[in-house]
Amino acid sequence: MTALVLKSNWARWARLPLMLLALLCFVALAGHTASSSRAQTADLPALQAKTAPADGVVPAQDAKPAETAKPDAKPDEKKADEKKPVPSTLNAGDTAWMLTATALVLLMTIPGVALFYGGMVRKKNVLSVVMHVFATTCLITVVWVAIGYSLAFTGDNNWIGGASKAFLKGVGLNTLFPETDSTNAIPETVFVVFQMTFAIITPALIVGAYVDRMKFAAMVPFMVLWSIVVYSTVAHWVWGGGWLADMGALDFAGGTVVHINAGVAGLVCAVMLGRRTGYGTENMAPHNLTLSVVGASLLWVGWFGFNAGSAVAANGNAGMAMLVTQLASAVAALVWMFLEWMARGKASILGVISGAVAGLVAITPASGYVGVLGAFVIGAAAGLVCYWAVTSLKRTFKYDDALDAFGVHAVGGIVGALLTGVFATKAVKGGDAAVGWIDGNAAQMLPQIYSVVATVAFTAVATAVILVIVKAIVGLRVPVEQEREGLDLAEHGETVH
Amino acid sequence: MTALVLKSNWARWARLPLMLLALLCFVALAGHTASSSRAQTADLPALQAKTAPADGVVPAQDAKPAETAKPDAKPDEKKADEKKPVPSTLNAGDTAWMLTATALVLLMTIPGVALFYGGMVRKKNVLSVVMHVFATTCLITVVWVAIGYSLAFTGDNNWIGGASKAFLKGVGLNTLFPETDSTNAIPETVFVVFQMTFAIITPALIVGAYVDRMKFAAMVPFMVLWSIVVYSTVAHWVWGGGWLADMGALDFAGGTVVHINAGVAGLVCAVMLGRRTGYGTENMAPHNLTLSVVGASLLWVGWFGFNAGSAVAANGNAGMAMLVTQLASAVAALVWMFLEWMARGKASILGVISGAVAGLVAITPASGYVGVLGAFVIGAAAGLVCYWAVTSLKRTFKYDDALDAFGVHAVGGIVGALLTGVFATKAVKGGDAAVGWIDGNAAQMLPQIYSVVATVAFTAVATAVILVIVKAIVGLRVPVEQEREGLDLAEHGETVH
Amino acid sequence: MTALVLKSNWARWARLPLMLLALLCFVALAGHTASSSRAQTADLPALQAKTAPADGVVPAQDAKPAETAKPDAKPDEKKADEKKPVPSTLNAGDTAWMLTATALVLLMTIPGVALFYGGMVRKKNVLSVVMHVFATTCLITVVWVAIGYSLAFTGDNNWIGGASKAFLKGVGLNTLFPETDSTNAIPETVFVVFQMTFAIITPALIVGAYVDRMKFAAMVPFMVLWSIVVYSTVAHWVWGGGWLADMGALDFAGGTVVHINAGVAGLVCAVMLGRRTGYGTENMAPHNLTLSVVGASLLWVGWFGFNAGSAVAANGNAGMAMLVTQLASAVAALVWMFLEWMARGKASILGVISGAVAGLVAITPASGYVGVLGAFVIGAAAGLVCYWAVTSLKRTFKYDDALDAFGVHAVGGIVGALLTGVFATKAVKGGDAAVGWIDGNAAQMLPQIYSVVATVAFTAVATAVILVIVKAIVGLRVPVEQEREGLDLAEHGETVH
Amino acid sequence: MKLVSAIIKPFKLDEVREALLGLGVTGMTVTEVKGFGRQKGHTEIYRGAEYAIGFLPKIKIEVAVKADVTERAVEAIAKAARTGSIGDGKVFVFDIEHALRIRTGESNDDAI
Amino acid sequence: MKLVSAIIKPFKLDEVREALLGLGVTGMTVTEVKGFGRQKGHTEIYRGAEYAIGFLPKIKIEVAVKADVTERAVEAIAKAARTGSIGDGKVFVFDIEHALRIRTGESNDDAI
Amino acid sequence: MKLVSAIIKPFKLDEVREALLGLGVTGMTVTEVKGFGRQKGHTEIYRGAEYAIGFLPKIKIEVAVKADVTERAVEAIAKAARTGSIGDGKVFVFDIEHALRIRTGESNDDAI
Ligand SMILES: Nc1ncnc2c1ncn2[C@@H]1O[C@H](COP(=O)(O)OP(=O)(O)O)[C@@H](O)[C@H]1O
Ligand SMILES: Nc1ncnc2c1ncn2[C@@H]1O[C@H](COP(=O)(O)OP(=O)(O)O)[C@@H](O)[C@H]1O
Ligand SMILES: Nc1ncnc2c1ncn2[C@@H]1O[C@H](COP(=O)(O)OP(=O)(O)O)[C@@H](O)[C@H]1O
Repeated sequence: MTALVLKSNWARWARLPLMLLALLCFVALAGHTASSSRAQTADLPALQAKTAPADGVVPAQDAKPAETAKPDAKPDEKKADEKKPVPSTLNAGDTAWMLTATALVLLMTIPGVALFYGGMVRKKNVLSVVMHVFATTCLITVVWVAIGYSLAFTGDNNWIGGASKAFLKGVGLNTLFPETDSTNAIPETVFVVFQMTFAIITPALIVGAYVDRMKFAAMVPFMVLWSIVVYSTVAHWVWGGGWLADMGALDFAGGTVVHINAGVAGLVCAVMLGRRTGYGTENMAPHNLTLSVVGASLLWVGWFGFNAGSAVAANGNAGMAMLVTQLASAVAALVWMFLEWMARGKASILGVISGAVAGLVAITPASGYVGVLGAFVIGAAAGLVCYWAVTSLKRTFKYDDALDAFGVHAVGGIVGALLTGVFATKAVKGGDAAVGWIDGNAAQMLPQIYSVVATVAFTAVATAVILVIVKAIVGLRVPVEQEREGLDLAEHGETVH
Repeated sequence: MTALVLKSNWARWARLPLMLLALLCFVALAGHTASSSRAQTADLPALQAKTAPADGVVPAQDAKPAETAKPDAKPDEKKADEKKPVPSTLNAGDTAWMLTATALVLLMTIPGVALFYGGMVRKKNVLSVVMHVFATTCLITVVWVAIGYSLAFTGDNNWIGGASKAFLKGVGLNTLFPETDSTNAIPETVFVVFQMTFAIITPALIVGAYVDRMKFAAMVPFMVLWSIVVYSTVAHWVWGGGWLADMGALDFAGGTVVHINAGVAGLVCAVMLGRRTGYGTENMAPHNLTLSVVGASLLWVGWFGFNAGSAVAANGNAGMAMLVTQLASAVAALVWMFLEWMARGKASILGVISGAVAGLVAITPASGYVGVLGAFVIGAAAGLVCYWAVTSLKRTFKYDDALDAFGVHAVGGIVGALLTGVFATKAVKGGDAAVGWIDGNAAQMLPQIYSVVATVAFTAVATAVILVIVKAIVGLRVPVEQEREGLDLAEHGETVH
Repeated sequence: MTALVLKSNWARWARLPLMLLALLCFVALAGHTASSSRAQTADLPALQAKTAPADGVVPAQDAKPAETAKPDAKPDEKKADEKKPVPSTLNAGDTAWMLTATALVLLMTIPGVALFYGGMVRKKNVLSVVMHVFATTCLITVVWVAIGYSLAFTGDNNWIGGASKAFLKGVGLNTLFPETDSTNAIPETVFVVFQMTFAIITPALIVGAYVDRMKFAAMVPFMVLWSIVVYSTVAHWVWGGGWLADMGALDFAGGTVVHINAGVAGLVCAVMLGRRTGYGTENMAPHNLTLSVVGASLLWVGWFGFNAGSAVAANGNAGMAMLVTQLASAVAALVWMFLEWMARGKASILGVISGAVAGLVAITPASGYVGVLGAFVIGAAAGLVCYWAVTSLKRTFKYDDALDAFGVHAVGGIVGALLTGVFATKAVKGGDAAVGWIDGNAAQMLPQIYSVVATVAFTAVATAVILVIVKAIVGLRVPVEQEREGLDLAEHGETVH
Repeated sequence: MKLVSAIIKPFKLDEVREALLGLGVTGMTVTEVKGFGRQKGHTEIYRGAEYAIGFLPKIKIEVAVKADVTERAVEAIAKAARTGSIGDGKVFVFDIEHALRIRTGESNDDAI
Repeated sequence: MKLVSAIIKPFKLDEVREALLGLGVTGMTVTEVKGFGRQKGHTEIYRGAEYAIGFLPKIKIEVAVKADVTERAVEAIAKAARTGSIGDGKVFVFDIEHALRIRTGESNDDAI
Repeated sequence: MKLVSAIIKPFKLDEVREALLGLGVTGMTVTEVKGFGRQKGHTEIYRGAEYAIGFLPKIKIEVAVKADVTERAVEAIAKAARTGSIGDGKVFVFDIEHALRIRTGESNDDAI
């Protein structure tokens, strides 16, 4: 009876996304027919020639990949000869590393985040958690190809990206990133998928805040909208040549774009959905921390792809990023471990892995800019501050950020973003200009602070608006009996036997 | 008592393979002594000189690696100067990617397939499943070195390969693949192991069809024979310069060789072994879908190595293959998810991961040839058709393909092989010639259909014959009491506590 | 009550390491301020110029990376022009592979070893096992950066390394390994982290011997001391230009440094801690071999990074190392499987994975030097001898090496070290000089035997001394009631529900 | 002495325990069981296969009490475990012939 | 009322349940137990170690019935659970002094 | 016949089984249960949250014996299960009205 009601109820909402998918496919078909007919006439040199009009335009620090030609761009003919951009050449070594890095970052989400979170909930909800993470992976893949990549990485507007590469129009077999002036270029397809894995993990991290109570039918539209509206926008600001990039904010691998973004969105979800039924009275202990350890381990290993991959080359930058990543993670884990040991008399595995992830989060924005010293301090600070956030802060404000998406990712991300301003150094970043405070450039703190504040504010508001919309259409929270029965059975008709 | 009888009984059959192994080692010893004495006299330039007599022979599209010199080849002296093959040079970037791709594909089988399948059986049989997969990995490794690689990739016969590289005779430190005319060559050892991982996963996929009832003592000879007789043969047809390659059949990463092959063999096993005891009446629900999600995730991530690795280079082809792989998988997963949601009122995690794997299977033959549009359609078709196969088709014909090796791999493989003919395009494959129907070359459908029909027919017959032989010698199925007790205890004396 | 006592008790000891960590950070700060001020003045060419005084020094076979300038080195001016070392150039392909290999080796420990061991203990101790492995990873990361790398890879003393690179002083963005004369160099940071993953897995392997009874509070100082005193020393002997390297001992990827070292230390722990309570009477069956299979699989896949990564390049050596690794592992697994099948009537999954790991261990020292034949024999011997060690040997001497760290790693390592002397061949190692017995150089057996004996003796004594010290300070073993309750709850306040 | 054995909904365990402690009961034994009754189970769907699960997770609480407390114990349990919806469970009372505390050797009423 | 408690082989659960439903019984409670008896266990082997496992997985079904149904219930269970091979299990009958349906407060025969 | 039902510490199971076999008992049934009593539980800590776990793992052994063996069985169990420290558990004895061996149909004393 109940099942039947649900069925028809949900089926109605299921139809919506299916139609959307069909629509997407149709648009893809249309778009592609157009673009591929163009592609057929254009062979490689022609394709590269398209970029010629960009002559004289000083490439942004964060070079936008292979823009399609801007018909209105007026080449400054005087400078043409001196600065004519040379088409890039593909570097197999760099490409090899970026293919690998992409696989590693995907590994972080499936099964990494799925297991990290899945092990921490009660047994009756574990499948629901991995389902949310896995389905998010699928949804964002399609969204990213359809529009996300274009919104993040194209367009001249400082605040919002363009649609010129929707459905990856113009991204072909021989398109390179960066398009010009590099002998270390990689196929743009690789760049697209590498960036896609970042777009995937970010909403997947939000799941940790709202587990055990959000409807699957709410999660589907929420994730799609959030990725398009929030993720692509912030990514554009920081990496796509937007205003934060212009301002000189440093975020090597996604401290703001990924972690602050996801963590704050998680907090908004936790608050708007309300606490889990039984929170504070019932036993909600993690059902299987072995799974969480596997998840944390895969996060750690995969983070090499995340941070060292953000060098977009197999070079000294990548090596340095890997080193500081490893170090900060270990230091943060140890700091958390010893703090807990002193405070509670026992060091727990959940503590150690939480610390490791906090360290990884905090070193993310800094990983291309700081050395051994910076890694030590950032790791230690992340361990300390995140420990405080998930124990004291959460208790004080009584929000139910179930698996500490906010406490670890937003808080750790903020620690990292600010300390990047302190410890970034030209010795690691390369170049001659002073970088962070430690180099004497205290002014770097400003863009760091701006980027934190802007991300927090924008994400908080936009996430809340999206939740309000989704709530109005499908509702956000499962009924209390379903929460009690467990979401595995109630929402997915499956259970761990 | 029973245990004792079994013991002596099985020990008898265990002796056989051990002797075989000893024999293999002996032959290896003999063969290698011969070949290594040769190798010792031949240093690098000499080794490459061996290929000189191949002058003037137009290399097959699927260049056979480093053939040992054919003493009877008559160099066409007139063309010699124009077409003299240049020894290849090793490319470190490509090699780096192929080493990685090999690791990724191995990861697909252990622990990927082992977990994917292991999570779907009842708890009493999980160890048995992972045992079959793990032992298959070990067995095929030895078989591939001993003879499989040679049978697949050497010899001039269109139908069956040669034994010239048995025990990897002639494959040395400096042997490259391809041997000549490439500046993107990789060590042949890397090619051998990369291909080995394909040879390993194919029989491992069969396990899904016959779980819960095949004797371990039957599986050992079955897998060995099947790999030699069926796998190497079909691989030779498609990739080793055999008749399907000649005909121009497109199979980038193994849609026919791996998936149709394994899926059909699985169906034959399922039918010849009969249904599981209690099928249709007892509850055979998956005992732990968390394991299956981990398995599916590792399959997905590893598939980057499978498909992008099949470019045998870190270049634009690899990048494009990775992109379409990711996309098709996501689309298929979503299609399956929404179909199930509409049909049954709930979206299940088993459904989503089944869809993802179906998409991965279907994009496999197409991955080097199709673009974003092709990936969308192939993914959607795979989700749709495989969903129908594992729900309606299986129910109609009442075979017990327990974990849907046929329904996902054979059916998905066929969908992919056919749609490759439709969506393959020169824009992605490179070159000037029209490729698939979408390029206007409707004729490509023929070799695609031939390759499907030939593989299905050959595999079905050969698998049946092998099963009959194995049945005559050791029997195929465990006694019904052992099925009831669970194969973990009955067959392996172990259990999950 | 008990909990409270423990709490204050442990907190006391927890304070110690925290202070140590603080101290480390302080020293790091100090050291780095010094070194980075230097680094700031020195740009790339200057950095490389530092090595100029090394002119004329014949590089050791195991070239030490980027030594800081030795002020007292007198350049032999006559030879200067002929042998002037050329600064190395970075190879992106090799770097790509080494970044990947590093990720793969880290994967072996977390989650590889953690799961391999975790699945084999009783359920009440699984979190304790993964905690020991994970915490070891964090501790050794810090130790390696602080002093371990420097002790292993710098200094002219044959027996003990130097402190010149403590806190990675002088290891910067552009430092390469090797520093000179190579066109296949990688960033030294990558080499540091690659070697770090070896330093991590070695103590993690020891955990298998002492599980279920060692205090966490004992493990922390034990691992730190052991890594500094034992691991770095033996690594220096073999890879850092120490006396075993001088003597010509062959150990490609760490048969002595990693496996014999860890296995013998494990045995000493097992003996000094005593047997588990209930050993021989209570059921101590592995609680979940599925976890162990996942662990073994990740070990296997990760071992590609371990062995093929030890080529420190993406070339034919790496390819050959991958091939023999795969083969030896499979052969050893099959030998163990068939032996057990004959002896006990059933082939077990624990047996197969134990055999696979034994094969991987034994091929480790040989992997850059032997071919297919050597891999066959080494695999078979490892399967046979380790099977005997963990069944008969252990039973005879009644030590409780709980998860066979000694029986698999030390015994397999010794088999491998000795057979490396037999099967190493110039056909695989490259060069013109005869290498192993099979090349006619029976004399190679001597350094192989020396290296085994020296490692066993040194490790045994040093480990015992460290244990005595740790015992005196914090005690080694948990009380028997805690053993009974399970270490997860007693030591970490967590449990698998 | 009597053994009061109650089958209840799992999430009511803590409330029932508190109710019993309120009566001065100092011990009880709990077992995870599966119950079949008027309350309908659920359906699990796996690809093509559907399994109707008749059995639902329940908790069995067994508490030995002195004869004169029996009635109050039964009432306390019933009150604490009641949700009013189907599947709330049953309470059964059995006679205990003999009881022993292993640690001390005390018997019968002293043992519980 | 009586409590019929049967130890049976796990794979016979569905048949026994059907048999009981056939008698008009509307509820029962099931527990996973381990049984030791004449039926031999199995041996697990892990590397060097062998463990003889005496205990085998069994299912305990407990069903409260009105006194007059007891005999038929026992027979129905026994018939459905019998395979004829060793380890088929036992049926025990206990007296229930008092029964209560928590949801409604009904007592004794009305409660079951 | 009587049913002797004992709640014991898990690691005492093997000893208790041996003791019962020594009396000529040929079968028994074992259940994993959780016990609440004077013995204190433990505290689990997960990041900010602490859970006091009152219930401890225990083993319930049920053995049906002929009436005249009851006392010896109770004593044997108590002796084997005793550690002297808190939480050793209880033994309860119930009356069995009827017993049946499913395989053979034997009744009462012949059935156990
Ligand atoms: N005759 C019975 N004998 C034993 N247990 C029973 C019996 N009837 C019900 N139960 C137990 O009581 C639980 C609740 O019964 P149910 O009929 O679903 O609802 P209600 O208790 O509201 O009548 C069942 O799940 C089962 O465990
Ligand atoms: N005396 C007993 N008391 C309690 N349970 C018993 C007793 N004897 C047997 N059992 C239970 O009955 C099951 C079957 O008994 P067993 O002796 O193996 O075979 P059979 O029932 O055919 O005589 C045992 O596994 C155990 O659970
Ligand atoms: N009144 C009771 N009814 C049922 N079981 C009880 C009762 N009292 C104790 N038990 C069981 O006996 C176990 C041991 O009791 P406890 O009070 O901890 O120690 P002791 O047996 O030494 O007095 C408990 O864990 C519980 O399982």
